[in-house]
Amino acid sequence: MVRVEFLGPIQKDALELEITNLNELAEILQKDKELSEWLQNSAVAVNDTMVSSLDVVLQDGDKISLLPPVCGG
Amino acid sequence: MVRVEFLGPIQKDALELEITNLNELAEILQKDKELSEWLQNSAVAVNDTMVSSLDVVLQDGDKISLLPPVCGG
Amino acid sequence: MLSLYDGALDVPKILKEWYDAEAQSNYGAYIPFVGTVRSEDGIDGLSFDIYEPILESWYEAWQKKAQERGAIIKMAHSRGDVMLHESSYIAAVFSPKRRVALEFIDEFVEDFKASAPIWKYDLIDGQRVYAKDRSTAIKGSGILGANQ
Amino acid sequence: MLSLYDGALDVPKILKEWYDAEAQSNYGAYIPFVGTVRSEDGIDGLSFDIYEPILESWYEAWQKKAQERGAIIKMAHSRGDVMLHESSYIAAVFSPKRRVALEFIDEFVEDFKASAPIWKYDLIDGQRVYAKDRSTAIKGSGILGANQ
Repeated sequence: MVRVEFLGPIQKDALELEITNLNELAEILQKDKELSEWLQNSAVAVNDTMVSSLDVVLQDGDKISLLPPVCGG
Repeated sequence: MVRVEFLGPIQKDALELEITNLNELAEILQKDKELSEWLQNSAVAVNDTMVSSLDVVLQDGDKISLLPPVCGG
Repeated sequence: MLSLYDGALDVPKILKEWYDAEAQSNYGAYIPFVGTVRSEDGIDGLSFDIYEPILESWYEAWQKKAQERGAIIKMAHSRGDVMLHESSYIAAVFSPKRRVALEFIDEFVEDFKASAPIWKYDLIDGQRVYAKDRSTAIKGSGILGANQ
Repeated sequence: MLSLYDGALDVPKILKEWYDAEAQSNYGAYIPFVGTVRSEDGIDGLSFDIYEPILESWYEAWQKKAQERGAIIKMAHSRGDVMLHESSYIAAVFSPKRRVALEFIDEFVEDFKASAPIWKYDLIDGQRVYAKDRSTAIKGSGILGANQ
């Protein structure tokens, strides 16, 4: 099981998914129309490390975070 | 009469001179061997305004300042 | 040193703490950058969400970069609501020499704006409205989107 | 606001005074640069001479430049002796936006170093030794020298 968290302004509860890679995650999330803009402008972290491609193998217990556009300060 | 002041590390008392322009001042100061290095690296102000050439007419009561290399902070 | 506070920052106190902490460290230059909530567009204030695990690793990477240039950094940021004319952000660099300090504070603050996982909301009529137009997509964003 | 002090600066106090003074002015960015005496080359401290009339006109010209960009500046400097790990210089900029503040503090501090009529001496064994090697001839220097 992999946990998916939506950070900041993305108003969506965390998901628990049986997936083994980020391509599967992309397929699942793209079915949610309310997420489509967030998917285009959000960065992705696996276990709190930013990733730059979908070529990431997921393990049971991994945490995936979606980080929408930021504005600190 | 014109007053000439030597600022900061130039160890020299002020002069009172009967001169009418900066060329005359340059001639006089260049005779002082101890000033030769200071003349090369000092900036000049007339009545506290920096000047960039010797083409300045002096009036009675003017104040000329020599400003050697600076290092504030 | 990365410090997060609930609500507005006590700027004079933090600037003093950092200055005193490094008083004997032989740094010649100390440059804090202080960010304060401006009155504009009718807002009552701002509010911030922070994702701390990634903020910490982002900060540690900058700490290491500072170290490589003989400098150190410090940072403070607010969580939650910060009202008009209150301050929400301080970043600082200490370095032996001024050029490193002047260049580093600029790079550090700009990358903070572009990358630190903090989300800003306008406080308007008691509502928290995501400051979408002033926000920046983190580098590498969009990999989960369609048409990749 | 240009303030000259005999001896070392009380940095936390000055940073607080400036912050408090502009607390309601709606500036989004406040960047002070603090210069502190470093222990190097066996000095006991530094000492400063200031020629105030020209420092003031130099400062006023920068104040005007700041104003043209919607910003304001403040500066404090020591006269006389400042010992190791004490501070002798603070320059600060307040501006609505961060880019102006980050660029302006750099230009302001660099021109200060190159142009402000202040002379620095190392304090070594009770002597005041002009810091010639670290000093910069003001632009336009040399017009009174031979071979013009």
